[in-house]
Amino acid sequence: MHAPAQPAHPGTHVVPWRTLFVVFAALVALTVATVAATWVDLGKLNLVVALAIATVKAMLVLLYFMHLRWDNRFNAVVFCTTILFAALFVSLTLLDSKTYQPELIPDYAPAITPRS
Amino acid sequence: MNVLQTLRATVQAGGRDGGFWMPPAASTTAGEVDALFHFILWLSAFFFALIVGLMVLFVVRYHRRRAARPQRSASHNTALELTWTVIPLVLVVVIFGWGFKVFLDMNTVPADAYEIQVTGQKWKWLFTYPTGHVDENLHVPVNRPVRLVMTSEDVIHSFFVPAFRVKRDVVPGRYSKLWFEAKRAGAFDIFCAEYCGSSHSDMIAKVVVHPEGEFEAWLEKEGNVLSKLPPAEAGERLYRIRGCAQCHSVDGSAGIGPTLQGLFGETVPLAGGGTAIADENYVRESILEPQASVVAGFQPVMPTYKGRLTDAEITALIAYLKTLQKAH
Amino acid sequence: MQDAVTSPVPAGNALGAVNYLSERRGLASWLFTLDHKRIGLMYLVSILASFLLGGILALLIRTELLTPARTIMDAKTYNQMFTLHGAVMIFLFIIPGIPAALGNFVLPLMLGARDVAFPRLNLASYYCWVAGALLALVSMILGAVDTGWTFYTPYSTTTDTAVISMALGVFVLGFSSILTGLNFIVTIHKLRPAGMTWFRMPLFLWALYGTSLIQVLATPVLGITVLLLAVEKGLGIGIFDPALGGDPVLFQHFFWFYSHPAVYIMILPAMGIISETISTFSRKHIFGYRFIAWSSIAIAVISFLVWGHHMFVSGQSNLLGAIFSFLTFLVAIPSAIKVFNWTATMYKGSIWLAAPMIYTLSFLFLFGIGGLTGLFLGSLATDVHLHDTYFVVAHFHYVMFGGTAVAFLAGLHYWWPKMLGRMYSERWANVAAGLVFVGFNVTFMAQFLMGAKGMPRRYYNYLPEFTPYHVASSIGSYVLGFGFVIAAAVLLHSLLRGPLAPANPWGGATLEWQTTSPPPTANFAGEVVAGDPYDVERFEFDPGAGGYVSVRGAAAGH
Amino acid sequence: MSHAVEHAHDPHLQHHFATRKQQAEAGKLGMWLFLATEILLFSGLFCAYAVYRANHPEVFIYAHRFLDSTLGGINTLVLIFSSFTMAWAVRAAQIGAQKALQVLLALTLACGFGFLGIKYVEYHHKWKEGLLWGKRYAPQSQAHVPTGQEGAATHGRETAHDVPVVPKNVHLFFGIYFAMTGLHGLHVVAGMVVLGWLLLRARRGEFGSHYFTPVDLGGLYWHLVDLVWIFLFPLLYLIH
Ligand code: HEA
Ligand code: HEA
Ligand code: HEC
Ligand code: CUA
Ligand SMILES: [Cu+2]
Repeated sequence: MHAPAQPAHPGTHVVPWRTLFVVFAALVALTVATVAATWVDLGKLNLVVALAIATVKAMLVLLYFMHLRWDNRFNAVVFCTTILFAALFVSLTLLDSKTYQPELIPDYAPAITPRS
Repeated sequence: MNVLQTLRATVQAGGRDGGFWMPPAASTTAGEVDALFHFILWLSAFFFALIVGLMVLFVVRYHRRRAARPQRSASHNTALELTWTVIPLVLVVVIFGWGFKVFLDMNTVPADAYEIQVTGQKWKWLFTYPTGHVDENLHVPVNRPVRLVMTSEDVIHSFFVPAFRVKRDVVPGRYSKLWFEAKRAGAFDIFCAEYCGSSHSDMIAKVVVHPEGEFEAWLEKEGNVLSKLPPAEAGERLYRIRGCAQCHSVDGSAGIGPTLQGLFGETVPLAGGGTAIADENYVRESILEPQASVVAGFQPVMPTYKGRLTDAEITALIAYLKTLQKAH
Repeated sequence: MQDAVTSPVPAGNALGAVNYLSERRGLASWLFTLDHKRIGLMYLVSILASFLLGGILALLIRTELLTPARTIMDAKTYNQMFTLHGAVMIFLFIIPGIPAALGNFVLPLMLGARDVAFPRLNLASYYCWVAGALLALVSMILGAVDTGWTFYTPYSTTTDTAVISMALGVFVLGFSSILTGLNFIVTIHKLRPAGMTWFRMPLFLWALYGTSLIQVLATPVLGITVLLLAVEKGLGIGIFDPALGGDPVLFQHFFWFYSHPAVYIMILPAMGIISETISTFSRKHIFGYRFIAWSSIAIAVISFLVWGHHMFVSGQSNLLGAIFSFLTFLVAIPSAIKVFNWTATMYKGSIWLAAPMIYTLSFLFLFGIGGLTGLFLGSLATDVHLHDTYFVVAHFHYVMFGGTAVAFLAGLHYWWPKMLGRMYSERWANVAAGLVFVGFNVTFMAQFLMGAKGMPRRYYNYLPEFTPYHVASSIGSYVLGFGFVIAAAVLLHSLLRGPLAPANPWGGATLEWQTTSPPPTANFAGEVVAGDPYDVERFEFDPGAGGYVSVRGAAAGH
Repeated sequence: MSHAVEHAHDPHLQHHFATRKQQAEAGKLGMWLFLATEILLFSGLFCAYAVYRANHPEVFIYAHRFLDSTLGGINTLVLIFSSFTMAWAVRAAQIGAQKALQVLLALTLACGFGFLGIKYVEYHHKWKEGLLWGKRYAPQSQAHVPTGQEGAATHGRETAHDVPVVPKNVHLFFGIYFAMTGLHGLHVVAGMVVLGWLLLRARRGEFGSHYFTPVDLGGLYWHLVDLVWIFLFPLLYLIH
């Protein structure tokens, strides 16, 4: 997997064209797969499958198109930290909003319009 | 304004309920909250005294004048540092557990609690009793768990009774619940603790704790406004407690809605041309179907009271409107 | 130091020679500068102006609260006042305060570097601040925003004030904060000099690093929060609007996901300053370097997971309440570690009560109280009672003012000679520090008391029984304001009449003291060698040089 | 990125960096940190999405049929293709293939236009049907019953038997849809500005094996825009 010409400064990787193309083909295939996955009814699993495929696609883009595979490791750390914090944000908030659903008033509409 | 007087009063209160720091303790949970509060207080006082004490000691002992140059000493000591990591850690876990336990008690409503509906709106509280009676202050029996089911008509408010150590946000679109058991008769303050606009600080009321056996009698008496009071007076009460006052003045000034002063019997200009005579039917219609004929110069924002006011109540309101003559 | 006026120019003073202030002249040379020192100085001036504005508003608030009913303004004005006061103090003063003003100046110097990694972004950050500040101030003053600095929905989406432009102002300010943080992280990673390993870095840099992590990871959420707020108000998108099936409490999650970590954006750099000053003025190596360094990172990380402690009474589930309460206590531990280590640093030192040290000691005292009262709030049962009372107001003034602002003053007095090449009157600086300390405690101790007694915050009218506390608090605030006027006068006076400053007036061991005061544009004349940043004992006062000079080579480690 | 005069020997090395490698790595780290902020910016919207989807799945199941998953799918492919050409462009810059670099950047930019064009068609349709957010939600009567061509067909599902009763608060879905795709669209526009600027510089022949950091960083940004869409597509168009 050696690149034909190395750039002037080390530390950057030239990704072979073939690799890029294979990744592209895989992304297209996975896109088709996501759409196809909705044709079968898997119940709750549908969401899981869709997200799993999206995650694989994202990994491909990150690792190859965005060079994370060859990059300084710290950049990957930055990315993973980000995802971790975003996940914590979403999950804790979700946890809370789930618990107060029973307290919601159906058809709530303020009798006194707040827009005054 | 007399600072000394208040100070004395506060110190005297020490030892009695609430102590120097807290307000009177008038509910079953208050004692528990206060105990935890004082535990954290003394713990904090200890650590604070420790830190500040050492600080002062070092400043005095090692002031440049006395210690021209520093003495050799270690620049780290893992055992020592772990000690002052672990000890506070253990202590805060204790505080956490205690606080959580009391909090769970505060959130677990006893099954036999007496239920009162609470409505928060800019800027007043309304309390609706199981009998249908509506009041601006909260009346509760002593020594009996009371459960409040609270909703808001507009923005977020927060129901706060310092003497009971309870507080809960009242969120539009939800039922917020809160319970307490008053253990002493008397009147205590209710505050709105969530900022809700220009009169946030006036959104205050009283909770009146009735002595054993007197609450039912009170409710019985107050519940029958319509039958006990002359219609016009009952109407005046309804005007205040059912939210009309929020938009309509009775002193001639226009608010969100037109003033009700001198309205009855007048000719009212309607939006889109035309007029109407403000007679019984017009007023009734204005209350039940406000959008049917909108007064010129006003937005059609009045909510309908269909199903929320009984016929008798509307009659009482009309009787009240009739008393509102223009000032001459 | 005072009689230095008559003595010859101290060694290392560059006011007469070429330095970053004098090398280029003219307005344009400032407005388009890429020099981190000049940008830092521009930030400093802007931030102090914001502080002055916020402080004046605070005094107006306190004056209104002298009596239970109307004193000098009506309710709507009062509500705008505390909104403006809170927003100015938070977004314009304290968040950018230490990192963007002092940090900008000091960070590359401490690294022995020529500049930050992205000088242009640095300038962009400053102009974002200016644009955001103007937008926010205009909407608050002309648009009468009255939501409190927390912008809770649905109040904020239904009030007829300029919330949209205010939200956009905050968005732009957030951008400014992100750019600073991003720049600092890259600078610390990539521009450390040879020999400065992570654990040879001054603790101020560790603190700035932790701060920057939060700025980069939390601020974007504030961005999306205010954007959603703006579209909610402008277009009625319904996500936070209960009348449309939306969830107003969701807004609070969004807001605090940023705003809690933000309080550590405020305190971490302050703690960094204290780590520097306490070592220098005790002439002792900092005690427990590694614990302090790691605790900065621990604070930065855990601070993301405690936001729900602002929502204990919002109807949050018991489970989440427990999680957030527990993590709140956990995040207090690294702060405790730092406090103990600072105290230990003074042990067996040779303590010099110069103005920065007076402020440092005030910090320990005030932050101790502020932090410990955080424990009352972090505990679920007591927070139910204390939430949204003046107890909270007092807590956050003790940590933000007694902590951050006082540390900011410590840093300002510490680096002032380096930045501007002049010493100030130490006696008057100490008087000011004393007045601030006393005035502050009177102002906010009274608030703890009335808060515990149940006095809610954001109250224009209050019950008469709270009058004595309010009066005491207002009187304290006047003393406090007076103290600040003196502090400002002392510093301004030094610019005109102050004795020239030597390169190292305090005996600090970090690299910034190795260059001239003020430094040249390129920061250092020759190569710099990084040693142990806390090997302060190797500096001795040299009367001939007028300042401290190194009497032996840098120690290898600690 | 600058042309610091002090370094006559290397016009691309800024004065405060010691080496080109240091400078390039600093730029890259800076870019990744910036991408981190972008992800967290979007995380707010993903959070809102998760909260409403979890609590009101019926709204999402009902309303997503109004989105055209064929157009959404095509747009996904367009963006993936543009990511591919972008990655290839970086390679071209690295090996100094000037012509290829220009063509690839132009292709990427063209994909950006294509994406926005399709998005416009979709938005326009929603606008006409009144399928808007919150207060503006005013569906035209025929929009109430999704027809075969309206996405349901691509599911291979019968619409007849499970056309549901209209759930409450359908507008919440559209609010989230417009917020997410709108913010994403703004990012596409920003990315296109960057691409246009890169293209201009590429035509002047500024990039080559010695200097390609701007292409590299611009590429990272463009890939991020793609990444976000990779999640938006199944979450908004392919709900089951
Ligand atoms: C600089 C800013 C700053 C800092 C550093 C802190 C630090 C802390 N804060 Fe504070 N806080 C605010 C700014 C800050 N806070 C603001 C602005 C608000 C209100 C916002 C609003 O509503 O407008 C707020 C509100 C707030 C609340 C919500 C109150 C409510 O609205 O109901 C809570 C609750 O948990 C809390 C807790 C804490 C805790 C536990 C710490 C801890 O990190 C403190 C740690 C420090 C110590 C513990 C002291 C030092 C240690 C010792 C002396 C050794 C002994 C220690 C032990 C035995 C543990 N804070
Ligand atoms: C950094 C943050 C910060 C600082 C420093 C302050 C400083 C002060 N604050 Fe502030 N305050 C907040 C942040 C801050 N506040 C926030 C976030 C809120 C909540 C708002 C809300 O509810 O939405 C609040 C709310 C708040 C309230 C509650 C209002 C209410 O709930 O109704 C009160 C009431 O007393 C108050 C008082 C004061 C006072 C008297 C000062 C004084 O200490 C100020 C003294 C300072 C000066 C007088 C300035 C003098 C300056 C100079 C002379 C120039 C300086 C130059 C040099 C030193 C070189 N503040
Ligand atoms: C949210 C504000 C609001 C509340 C609450 C409200 N109104 Fe109104 N009301 C209006 C407005 C605005 C108008 C004028 C527009 C219209 O006619 O619909 C109006 C019109 C009226 C009129 C006709 C007045 C005229 O000049 O012709 C009457 C009578 C009336 N309201 C009575 C009441 C009563 C009784 C209540 C309480 C039970 C009440 N309103 C509560 C806003 C309100
Ligand atoms: Cu209601 Cu504040
Ligand atoms: Cu917090």
